[in-house]
Amino acid sequence: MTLEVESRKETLAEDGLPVEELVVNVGPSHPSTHGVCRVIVHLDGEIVTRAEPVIGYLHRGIEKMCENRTYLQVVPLTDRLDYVGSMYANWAYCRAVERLAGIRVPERAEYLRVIVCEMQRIASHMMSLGSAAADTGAATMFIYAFDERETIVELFEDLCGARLTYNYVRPGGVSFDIPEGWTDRLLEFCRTHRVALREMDKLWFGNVIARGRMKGIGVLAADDAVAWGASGPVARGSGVNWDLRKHDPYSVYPRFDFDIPTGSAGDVYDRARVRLYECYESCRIIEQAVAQMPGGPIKAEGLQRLIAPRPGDAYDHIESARGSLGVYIVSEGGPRPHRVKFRSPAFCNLALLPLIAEGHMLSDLVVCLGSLDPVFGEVDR
Amino acid sequence: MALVNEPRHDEIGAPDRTPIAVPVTVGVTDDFPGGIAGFVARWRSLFTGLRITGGRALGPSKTLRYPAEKYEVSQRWRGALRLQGVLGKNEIPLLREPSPTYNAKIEELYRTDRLAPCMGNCPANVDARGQNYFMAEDRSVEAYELVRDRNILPGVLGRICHHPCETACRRNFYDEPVAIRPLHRIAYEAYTDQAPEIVPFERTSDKRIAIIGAGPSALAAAYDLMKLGYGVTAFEKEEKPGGALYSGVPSYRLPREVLHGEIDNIVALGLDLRCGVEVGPDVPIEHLLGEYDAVLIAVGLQQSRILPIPGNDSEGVRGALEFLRAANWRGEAGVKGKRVFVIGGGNVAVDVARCALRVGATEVRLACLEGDDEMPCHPWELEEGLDEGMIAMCSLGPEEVLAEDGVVVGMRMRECLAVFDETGRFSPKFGENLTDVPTDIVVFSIGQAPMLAGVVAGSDLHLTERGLLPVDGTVFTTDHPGVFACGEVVTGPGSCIGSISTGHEAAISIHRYLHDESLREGRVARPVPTYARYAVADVDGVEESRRRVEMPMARGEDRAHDFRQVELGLTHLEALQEAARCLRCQSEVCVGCTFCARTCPDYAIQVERVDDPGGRAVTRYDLDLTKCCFCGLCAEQCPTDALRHTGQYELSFYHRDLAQFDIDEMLRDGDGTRATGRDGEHGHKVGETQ
Amino acid sequence: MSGLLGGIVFGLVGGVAIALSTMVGVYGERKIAAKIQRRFGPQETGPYGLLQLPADTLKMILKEDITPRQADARIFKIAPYFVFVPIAMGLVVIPVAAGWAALDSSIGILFFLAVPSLSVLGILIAGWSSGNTYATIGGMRGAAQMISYELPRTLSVLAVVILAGSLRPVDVVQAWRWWWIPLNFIGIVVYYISSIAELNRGPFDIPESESELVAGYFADYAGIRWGIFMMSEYGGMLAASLFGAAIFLGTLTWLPGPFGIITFLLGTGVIGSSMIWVKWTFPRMRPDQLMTTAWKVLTPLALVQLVIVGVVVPWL
Amino acid sequence: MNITELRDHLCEQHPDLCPLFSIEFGDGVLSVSCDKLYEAASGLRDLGFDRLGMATAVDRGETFEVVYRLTSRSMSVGIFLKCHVPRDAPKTNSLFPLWPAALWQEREIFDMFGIDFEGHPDMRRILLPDDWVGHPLRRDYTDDRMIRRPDYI
Repeated sequence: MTLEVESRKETLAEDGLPVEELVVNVGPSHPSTHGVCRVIVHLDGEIVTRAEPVIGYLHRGIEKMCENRTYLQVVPLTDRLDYVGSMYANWAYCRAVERLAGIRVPERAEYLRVIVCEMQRIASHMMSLGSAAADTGAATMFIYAFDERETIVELFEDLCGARLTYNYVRPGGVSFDIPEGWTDRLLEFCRTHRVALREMDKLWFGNVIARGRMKGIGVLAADDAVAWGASGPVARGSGVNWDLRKHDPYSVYPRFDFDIPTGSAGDVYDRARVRLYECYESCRIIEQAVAQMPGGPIKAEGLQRLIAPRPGDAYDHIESARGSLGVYIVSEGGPRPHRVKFRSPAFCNLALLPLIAEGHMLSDLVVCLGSLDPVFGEVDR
Repeated sequence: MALVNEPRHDEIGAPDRTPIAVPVTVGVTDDFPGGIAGFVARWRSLFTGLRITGGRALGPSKTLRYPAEKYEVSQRWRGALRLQGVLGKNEIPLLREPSPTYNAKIEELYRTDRLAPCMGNCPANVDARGQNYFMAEDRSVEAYELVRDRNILPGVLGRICHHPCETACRRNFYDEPVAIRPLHRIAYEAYTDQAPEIVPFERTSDKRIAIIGAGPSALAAAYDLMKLGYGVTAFEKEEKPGGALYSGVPSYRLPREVLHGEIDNIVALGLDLRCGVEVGPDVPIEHLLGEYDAVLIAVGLQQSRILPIPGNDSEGVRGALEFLRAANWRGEAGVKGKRVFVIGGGNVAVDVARCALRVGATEVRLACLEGDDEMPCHPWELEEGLDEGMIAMCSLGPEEVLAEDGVVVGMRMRECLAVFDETGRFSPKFGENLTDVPTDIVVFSIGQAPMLAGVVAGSDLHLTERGLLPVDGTVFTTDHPGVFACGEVVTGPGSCIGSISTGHEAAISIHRYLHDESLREGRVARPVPTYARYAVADVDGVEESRRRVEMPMARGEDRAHDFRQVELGLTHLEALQEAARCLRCQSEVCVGCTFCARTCPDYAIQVERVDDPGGRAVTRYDLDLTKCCFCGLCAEQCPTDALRHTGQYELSFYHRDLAQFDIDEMLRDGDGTRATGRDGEHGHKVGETQ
Repeated sequence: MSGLLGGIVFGLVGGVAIALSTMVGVYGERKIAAKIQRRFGPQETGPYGLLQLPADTLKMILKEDITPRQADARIFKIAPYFVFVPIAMGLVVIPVAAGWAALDSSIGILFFLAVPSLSVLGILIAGWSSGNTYATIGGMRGAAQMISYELPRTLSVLAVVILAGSLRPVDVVQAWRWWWIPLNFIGIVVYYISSIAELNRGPFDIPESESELVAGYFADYAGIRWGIFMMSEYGGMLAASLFGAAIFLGTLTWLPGPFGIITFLLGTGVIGSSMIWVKWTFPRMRPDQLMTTAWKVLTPLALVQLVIVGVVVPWL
Repeated sequence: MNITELRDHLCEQHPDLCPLFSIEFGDGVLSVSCDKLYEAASGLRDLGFDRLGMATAVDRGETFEVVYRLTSRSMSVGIFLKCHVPRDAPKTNSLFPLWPAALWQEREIFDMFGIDFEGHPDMRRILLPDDWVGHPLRRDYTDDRMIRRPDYI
């Protein structure tokens, strides 16, 4: 692909008349950009000749803000990174802080973290599948997916009092233990969710029109996926077998039996269906985690409220719904981090948009964008 | 221990983060079949979709019907912040201006059963929070009396206690614990300065109790019993009272005048103290049993244990207690110019080592089985000892005392690999390496044993094979009715404050025994308090006024050669400031510590308080709800549990000012809030402010 | 003179009917969509939310009529009527009782197929005059789509015309026999699909495709002008349903005499509801897939239907 | 593969890089000088580090520390590649030719720190508007709109 910046170009058609390339500005305020993304689309008829994402509309300078805050005050900020999957940013950040400060997390807290993050994965994938469906006009599929998400969000609300920005995972543990009867509701959800997933599979992935919209669109080769740093369902849809839960196992994940769905074609269809199948696996993990969960404290004992780790830097990453979410913290001593860097999977995945959207039609552009599942809180930080 | 020093902690279940061999994968690609079947499948997929949506249309709705089936907010819903309205609505102005009755209100709250962490972690439940409150108000005498109620010897414990209260102090979470122990000492000093007249306890009962021993536990029991109106007589073997405090604790830590001053105070309260009377030889215990209504054995441990290793009968092998007695009482232990080798890693061993330095030893080594990070002595003691020139040799077990012609010339030590087995039981594993250390004196400080044979001679009290007295650990009875025991004779070597707590318990038992009440009702065996050792707080950048007052210490090389006090003590003003640092945990009253404001990620909370140590009062507490992100960090940080989230809340206001909550609003009780306007009165109020 | 008067009266009645049918259509669509999505739909305004639509209409009328600065104002303002009027005109030839139509024309079927198609002009100028890239693309797509789907639609109707031997809708209704349904099955399917496509409704709503072109050719319209586009859509839906129920299903003759109107209205309702059901079930097609469907699937199918009918008719 | 195995492997394959390798906080770190950065990076890529996970920079006062985190799928191990660029002449080689993933991440570093990457095909601002003045993640960056929060702690 070409990378030099071009403005509108005027060419001469065969009959000698000047022809102006049609440039469409998709976004920043547009129903299908999943946030505030602007894509400058150069069209030849309906064919996209070049799509250039312009990001930064939601840039809040979170990394700069972190420099002025204590370690604990950063936790609510991480909620606002990936607002569809707040738990992941919470957890990744807390893992990095724990590594830096040498905090040992109680086992029950680790299980709770795994449970909430797998729930979050389902919730996030439901959001992704639903909105990707809505991109193609299937509003009902969107609502069905959001129904599933709603159940999880309600469970989260009972767990920690918030529906979107949970602030649940804290350095050293989690903020609340599970309330009474919560696990029963969770297991009941896992049961009904599988039924709903099968229904969605038929309604959406089995549908001839949906397949027509997704098959062969936005094909990403496995080599490209690796080289461009794609991760999560985007990479796995291309057949790249890479899941940090298996390949760089963290927390208590080695204790669970689960599979990694991978696609082969690397098109939008495979990426989306990987997400669907991951929901099944998340249900499996949740059920195992609930069965295995030990008692005990949910927060490390004797934890300093004012965390002031020794100088040094720590990187930790977890597999979020969008891919490997890394947090890099540099401490120079003192109660405030010197630098916090969030390696957001959505940012790296979005860089692939020009690659996969080129040559497709304008209608496919939004489908390609939706299949990358960007959350702009995380892209722009 | 919750914190580990290694920067990279081991993951639970995945210590080395090695990948799992071959991940199983599930293929997701799917396609229609070709040909006619594909044509049929394509059309069928359309009807499948219509069937699913149609089926759902016929099913029940998932949405709730409003308002009949209104969604109920969860218990943990993060709503508006409220300060606990413990003081009540009418008392709101008290929070704003320093008021003489404000602290009295809080004092009242202290009397309830809300134990602060410092009280809970103290074996004797000394009211450190109350002490801090009185000290901050400069009411030292009251502070002293409050502490003495449970602590018996505040001046003594203020110097030698291992302060589990400070370990538990909530302030540890934020910066550094309040200096509770030094404040005991200040309270005592202020008390002696003011020297109020001591009114003896009124004798209300004609029952008499004999206590054998005059150590901390005996004094604690005596104090409680005198307070209950009994006549108490204490029999002390030595010439001076104090027990282990007198014979064992070196005077650089505990000046003798403080000890005796404290005991004199207790004597002045009505204790009949008879020194130089040894029960057994002088007064048979049978005589006491006949004379008194109850007898309490609190003789403590008098005998050092010596390891059964070759050469332990050589000249120059000493026991720790004998050594300490000699050093403490005579100021001379026969080690001048000699090399001393102390075996043991406990506090007594460190005391021995430090005393040895003071009585003129040229080189003092201390050897223990444990590694340097798991020595049983308190880390600060070890540190002070090291400052003074002591040499610590860790992970070494005694193998043999090397002697020539029956005189010690050295010590052979064997490398110790591990002290505890996997289950945490004491079972040392030794390696092959041997170390020979030349020395002149070997002091065994590996534990002590009681000497009870003489005490119980002639009574029907039985001793076990190891010479111990069988005692119930909950109610402190022996197998002879009317005879009780407390202190280290029951618990084994332990802390001073732990002994005192057993004295209090034994006093309760004796009281109930004399009134023929059930001894056990409502009592449980007191667990030995365990506590996490907090990491040293990194206080870089913490402003000076928030930091703990540093205890001035004599310089290591200065103090190492005489018995003057090491800790020099705080000034009066420092003590007041330090007491004001107390967070008054669990009082559920905002004390203006500003931790909520410090931790708020949105800086939505503004707290101002009177910066006067005595009249602590919150003058301003503003919450800007337009900034609040409902993260809940503030409520979690609140040390007094004064801040909480409530369910009654809505972010809809008729006026922008209403989103600024001030103290009045923050303290408002009940269901109706200004924000919701849920009840008529407050709804009306919204209208009024327009 | 009476003709003019009749025209005016009919115009008023027809206009009200279209407005009412729009309301019923929108209400029905919202309720059905809500049921499919397990919601309630409108329920707060009036009993069962019935007053929601009058309220919405009122709101739409009262809203400011905005003309974008870069738009070609005159054409922009007039474009909605170019869409609405042809569709309304199409209604006049539909028989509403056995043997009676408002305009009993001998070329009624041709009229019904030809005149509403003129709304493509309105869509084109609406898209073009908005001066907005999205609207332009939407207008172009709409034009291409509507013209393409004319063909299979016309061909599918032609089969019925051959069977009935007349272009007069009233005659077709009277000639209708029950076995036309199995015989004409492919034609019915083709008519149904191409009608939906002709109306730019999902899954063929690519000219307005909300998630790509925001709202396509009427992206820049507001207030009542936007409402007229909505009315055209629902009016078109009404017309297509009525026409299908009358010509293809012959519902007017299912019950004797004037009672036929009951089955007729029921049939219309079923067809309209099924259109809503389809829209809320399927995703949108891509423009090229849409064209493929029109030219490579529906047109051949319609031709097959013609051949079948052509073979059968001589044997009758 | 754990860190020590990685070190052995690295020392075997690239003896010149071996002395630059260290282990900090349990992670392998390869600190190189910036003119050797590209060389070291291509060496690591040949060694099997096929993913560029993260690229960022840290303001270290006199210098900016450019940090790349590379991951190897085959070895399941990560490594940091660090180099210091001087603050007054922030310039280094782009790793875009090795890993296209650096395209946006290096743009972000340029945006936030003003470090110029030679060989990068599209060195523009990415998150901030093109007319933004200054590079915000530098510690000395100030702005009229920046609010200094109350210095509580």
